[in-house]
Amino acid sequence: MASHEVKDPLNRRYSQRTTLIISAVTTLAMLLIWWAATALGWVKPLFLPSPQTVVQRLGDLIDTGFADATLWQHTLASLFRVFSAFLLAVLTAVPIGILMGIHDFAKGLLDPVIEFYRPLPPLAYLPLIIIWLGIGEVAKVVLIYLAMFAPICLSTRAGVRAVAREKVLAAATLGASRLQIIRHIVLPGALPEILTGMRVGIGFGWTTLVAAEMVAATAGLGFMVLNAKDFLATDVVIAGIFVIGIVAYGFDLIMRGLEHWLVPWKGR
Amino acid sequence: MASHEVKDPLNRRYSQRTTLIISAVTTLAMLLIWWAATALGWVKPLFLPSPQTVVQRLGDLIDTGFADATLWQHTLASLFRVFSAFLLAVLTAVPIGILMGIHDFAKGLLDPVIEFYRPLPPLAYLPLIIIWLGIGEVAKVVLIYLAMFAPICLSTRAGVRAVAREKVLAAATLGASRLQIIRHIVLPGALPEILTGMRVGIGFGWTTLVAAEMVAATAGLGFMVLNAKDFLATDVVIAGIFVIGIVAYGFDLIMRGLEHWLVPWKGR
Amino acid sequence: MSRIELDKVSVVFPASRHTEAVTALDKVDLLLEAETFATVIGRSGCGKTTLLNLLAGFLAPTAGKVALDSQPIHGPGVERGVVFQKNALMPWLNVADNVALGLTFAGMPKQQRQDRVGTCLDWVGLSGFANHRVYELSGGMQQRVGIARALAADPKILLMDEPLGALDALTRESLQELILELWQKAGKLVLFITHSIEEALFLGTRLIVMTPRPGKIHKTYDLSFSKRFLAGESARSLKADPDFIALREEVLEVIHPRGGDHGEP
Amino acid sequence: MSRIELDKVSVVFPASRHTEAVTALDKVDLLLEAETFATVIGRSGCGKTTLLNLLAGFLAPTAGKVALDSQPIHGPGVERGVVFQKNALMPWLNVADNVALGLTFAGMPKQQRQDRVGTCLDWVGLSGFANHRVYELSGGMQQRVGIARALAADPKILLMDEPLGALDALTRESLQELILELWQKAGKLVLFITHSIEEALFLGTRLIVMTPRPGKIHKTYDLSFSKRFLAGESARSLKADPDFIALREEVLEVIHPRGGDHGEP
Amino acid sequence: QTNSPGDEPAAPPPTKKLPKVTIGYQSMINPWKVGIQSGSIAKATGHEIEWRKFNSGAEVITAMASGDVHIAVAGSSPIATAMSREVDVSLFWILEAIRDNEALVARNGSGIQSMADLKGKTIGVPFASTTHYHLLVALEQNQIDTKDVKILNLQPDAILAAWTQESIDAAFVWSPILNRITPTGTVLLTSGAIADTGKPTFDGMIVANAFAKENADFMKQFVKEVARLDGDYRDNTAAWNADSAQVKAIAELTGADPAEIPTIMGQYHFPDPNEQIGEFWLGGGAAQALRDTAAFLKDQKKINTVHEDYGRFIMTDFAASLVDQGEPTP
Ligand SMILES: Nc1ncnc2c1ncn2[C@@H]1O[C@H](COP(=O)(O)OP(=O)(O)OP(=O)(O)O)[C@@H](O)[C@H]1O
Ligand SMILES: Nc1ncnc2c1ncn2[C@@H]1O[C@H](COP(=O)(O)OP(=O)(O)OP(=O)(O)O)[C@@H](O)[C@H]1O
Ligand SMILES: NCCS(=O)(=O)O
Ligand SMILES: [Mg+2]
Ligand SMILES: [Mg+2]
Repeated sequence: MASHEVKDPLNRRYSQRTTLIISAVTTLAMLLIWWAATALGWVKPLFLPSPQTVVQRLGDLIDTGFADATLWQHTLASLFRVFSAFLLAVLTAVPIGILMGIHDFAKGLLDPVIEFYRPLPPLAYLPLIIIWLGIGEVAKVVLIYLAMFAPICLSTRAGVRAVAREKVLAAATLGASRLQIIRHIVLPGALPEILTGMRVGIGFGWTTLVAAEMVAATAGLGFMVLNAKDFLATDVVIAGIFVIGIVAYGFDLIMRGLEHWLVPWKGR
Repeated sequence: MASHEVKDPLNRRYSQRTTLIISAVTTLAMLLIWWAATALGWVKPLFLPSPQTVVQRLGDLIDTGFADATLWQHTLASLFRVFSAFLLAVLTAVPIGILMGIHDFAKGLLDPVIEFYRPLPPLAYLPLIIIWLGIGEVAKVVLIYLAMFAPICLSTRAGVRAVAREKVLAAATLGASRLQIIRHIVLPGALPEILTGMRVGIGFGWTTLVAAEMVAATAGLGFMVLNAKDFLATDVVIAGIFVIGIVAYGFDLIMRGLEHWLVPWKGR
Repeated sequence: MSRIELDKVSVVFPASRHTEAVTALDKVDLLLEAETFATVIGRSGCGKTTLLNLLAGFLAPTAGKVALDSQPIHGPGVERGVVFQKNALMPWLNVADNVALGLTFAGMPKQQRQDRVGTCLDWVGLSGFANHRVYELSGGMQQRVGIARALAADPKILLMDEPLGALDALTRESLQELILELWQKAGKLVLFITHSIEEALFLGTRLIVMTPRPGKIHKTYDLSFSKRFLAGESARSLKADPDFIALREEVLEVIHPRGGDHGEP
Repeated sequence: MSRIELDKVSVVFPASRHTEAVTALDKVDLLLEAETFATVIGRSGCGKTTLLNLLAGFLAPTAGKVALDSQPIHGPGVERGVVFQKNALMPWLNVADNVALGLTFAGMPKQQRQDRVGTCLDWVGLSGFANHRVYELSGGMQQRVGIARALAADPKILLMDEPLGALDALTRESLQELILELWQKAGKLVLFITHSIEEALFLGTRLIVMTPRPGKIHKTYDLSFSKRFLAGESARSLKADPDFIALREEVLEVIHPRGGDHGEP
Repeated sequence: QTNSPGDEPAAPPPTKKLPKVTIGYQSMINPWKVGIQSGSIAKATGHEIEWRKFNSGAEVITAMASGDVHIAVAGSSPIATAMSREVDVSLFWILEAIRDNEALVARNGSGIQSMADLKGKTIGVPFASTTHYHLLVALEQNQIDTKDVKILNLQPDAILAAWTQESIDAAFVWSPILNRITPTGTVLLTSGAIADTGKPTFDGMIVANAFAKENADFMKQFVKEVARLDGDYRDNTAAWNADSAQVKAIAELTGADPAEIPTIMGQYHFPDPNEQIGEFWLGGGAAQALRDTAAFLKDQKKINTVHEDYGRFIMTDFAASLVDQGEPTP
């Protein structure tokens, strides 16, 4: 049936199914190598515990937990921090981004601040945040919030600027007021980039999670991993990394789904 | 002269000069507020040292240093780590990205690995890297390298995939061999995205610097800030943040210049 | 009402790093009254869109005055509807909502809005496509949505930039007829840019022939073919009329003088 | 040599989530010999580009056989030059390097390459633009670079997809003449897709009229206008020839039947 | 050095140049710091030494596990953790018995008067360290559930910062940070008191087994110099006053105030070679203490396994070599 398919002198497309199969095989192969390496004693469990141990530890984490909290509690604590920060970031960064996109005045005002702090490693300003805000939840949420704010804000700004001038002019000739233009043209027009910003933002936030939980946390996936590390519990570290990876992947899926659903016209 | 300028019902464009002036004024205003806040004693120096103190500390850092190394040595140590990692990342991620773009087989093979580790916080896998690679330079460079690899590789892959099919077909009708297509069409065609990936990558790497220097470093800007924090030397922390920010800004400028120079056709 | 006046209007795009300054319009005088159907023709780059942008209020003149009913034009206005050369539809709205946009802005109640949108989609032959996404339509269909959107808002003045360019011959003819009818019924002032000499002659009561470098109005003609068509003559016979053919040759000669310069398209 | 044969060729694009399956070509038979100048005309979407893609080897048929000199076509080949509908120039190369691309791939020495590129740029009227970046050129100029690139490689078979679409009348005519001359001199096999009936009649020795849904070759005509032109008759007189006008009407009727369906463009 | 293929694989000649030896230390105040700062250890062993400072035992054992550090100082709790996790190290020297120099202090104004008041309070402690272990022991002994207090993982320097900012109510830490916070707090419990309940802790030196085997000579020279410095302090305690070169060297390295160093050092007991190999320490007591610690940590789910015998992780040879040579005993 695929005989109509276009020939490519680079041969660079297999079917999506083939690629998926290759990926699945690769994943299995890696698990197998991991298993073999531990089962045959090539590496000590201290360096790389066996897959079975990690799975078993995952079970323990769910049942009895580690560092005075179950896996579920650690995950919830982290999710709570990231989502509070995300909510705050969306609520502030999107309006500010729109303002910066519309008004060069707002852009001039806020650009220096955002452009300066954006490339800073969160770990570098973490000491300041702790000195200013203490070691409680506020400091943690603020650190994650700051990591999210810049990408969401700058994406929103770029999205607003990218709304085609003709669209705005068209709306004006159709009698739209300034507010109507923002509501009916600028906001939906910038939505694809706002969502991209949110996706990048939540990724950044998640990446910052461990830094946030490095200081004075009593629960959280990052805290769990760091704590496990202190006791050389490599199995818990790896189990934690898996959970962190899976949650990150979940975020990405949700955000992609949201994009697909909210901006089906993206790229058209 | 600007009378020909297009009217915009949103009024969203000032001249670039105006925006720059507003930005300059904002920056000055912030410095002034900072100065006032400290001079009038609104905040304790522990929380926010005065601008003068920070500038003076910067001078000290250059002359006598902090934590057994001058500012220059700290900066060099960090730059060395980031650039070694960058070089390694470019040398590996670009070819792999091209391969993944051309061959769905390579894509299927490597996608699971890269997609899994990409969203992980470097701090989460730092314990593993330390236990595997030790506390020397290698571990530090590898951590930064890993942070850079994914964006460069994925950008390259996307760039290769985005090279218009017609361009490849056109080259084929002009008698290009597979290698000629890669060399003359795919590589230059993907260059804009490769450079974008490199820009993002170097940003990621810099962000990861502090994490890399967290364990057993004896020099480096991240080490300096963390060390200063331990002694509540807020002035050194802030001075360090400024230096980190300025270097990051420098990277961005260089990469933008490179883009401008190497791919003037970008977006055409 | 709806009287547009251009008084020694020039538009100069300043030089940029890569380009020299372009005099897109050079001291253009023009007077357009209600019930005029002005068609504009000229080579690519002669300033047709620039002229339209001035009237739409998207552009301010470098020199001279642009006035609507003796008031200077300061920006876009709801009384001047525009059909864009490159369609400016909103991809997040379906066809019906795109067409309804002006009515939504005006706060028209839903029922009334739907009726009006239905009529306009009928006009442009897209009745069955009300709920389609605009990006699912072909280029020609999108162009028709843009026309319907402008018509739905029922502006006094209609500015159209190559509105029928992407349409096949048949659809094109039926839309030409539609626009003529609407123009006649409502006494609108229409400015219609086209690349087709036949279309310009057939539709216009006033043909404006422009020449480039610098953009100028070379000549205007008063025409009556469209009136004859509306009075019942067939399009075929009109286009075979010796006057029509002679005029076509004349305009062609102005736009593409034989042995003239090989200037870039 | 250079004999192209299509034997009951069908191309079906399978249904996707949003679209139904499209039969772009339905059991098409076609035989083209060297020294044929085939022009292809038909409504948008009738399968013209699909036909060209088959010959170029960009597409494999769903059913039937496509053969070049009795060998099945398996992919693109240097003997079949293509001028793309949407130009496929390399923005990172200047005009001369774009034109030289095929010569570079073949490993032609620099001096020789430059000479050949100079000639080709001359042909398309772009001598002064050798060092320009392609994105600095207008659409029409880019199209001409694409033509020069294909010509420079001097393929036996030349497949052109609306190559003169974006050109103004004058430039268009001179390029029509150029292509005719090259075709005559080198005895090439040319397949030329166009939307202009006049152009199709004027250039072709073989006119292929296609109709859509499913894409089919409706009729082919053997023509001699181009030969008469090359023999010295003027283009104007040829286009005024009653045969020419009668054929034009006939083809027009086939493509856009009066009272026929209102199908989307 | 060239080896023809036919050569017997010979043991490396003693003259072979060692790679740089990496030794990790912590901020505790003890006499051998003088040997780091003055270079006398490098001189005595005849090797270039790279000194690495670690914040606490958790960092030390990770670094040891990675193989990048040959010798390091850690408390009994992180040592027990490392051994239980099969890190290939051995304890070869008891640096100091921990008594009053590690203590749980409540910050003035935190409202904590007694152990029972800790409920609902925030306590800073470096995780996996001896003080973490003792904090858990003390909570258990006082029947306080770990979930009823907020235990924060803070490195000693961070404890001082958090203390200054009043973001923690109590801390369990060692000197010199301990001495910085006691003036504004109340000592609730010292490690000495917990040790007396049968849960002693100590700071010791561990070495990577492979390294120790291949460099026995270096090890002997190394312990000899450490023992010499300890002995010098024991014999001439009065001379190690705030103005002495030794105390200045320690201050330089640890960031402690020279004035307080003599007092702090006075709180420690530094065992001599005979004590080292005796029943109480390397000869048996240390293994028992490590096992007890490991068992407790396993109860607390910090580690998974407890070995039957921790004696196999203890190397007495180097300490013993000093005794054989007739090192003077007090
Ligand atoms: N924003 C701009 N900046 C600089 N030059 C411009 C700008 N817009 C138009 N021009 C130039 O002004 C001239 C007139 O342009 P205009 O768009 O009015 O031409 P046109 O007659 O509409 O052409 P077409 O038939 O191709 O649409 C052209 O030479 C064009 O290059
Ligand atoms: N890759 C594709 N996937 C699905 N359908 C396609 C694809 N390419 C072409 N088609 C469909 O096949 C039919 C023929 O397309 P083709 O491009 O050959 O038309 P054409 O005659 O060249 O039209 P035009 O004159 O507009 O270039 C059209 O209905 C088109 O929608
Ligand atoms: N005695 C404190 C040092 S350690 O237990 O952290 O190694
Ligand atoms: Mg125009
Ligand atoms: Mg086509």
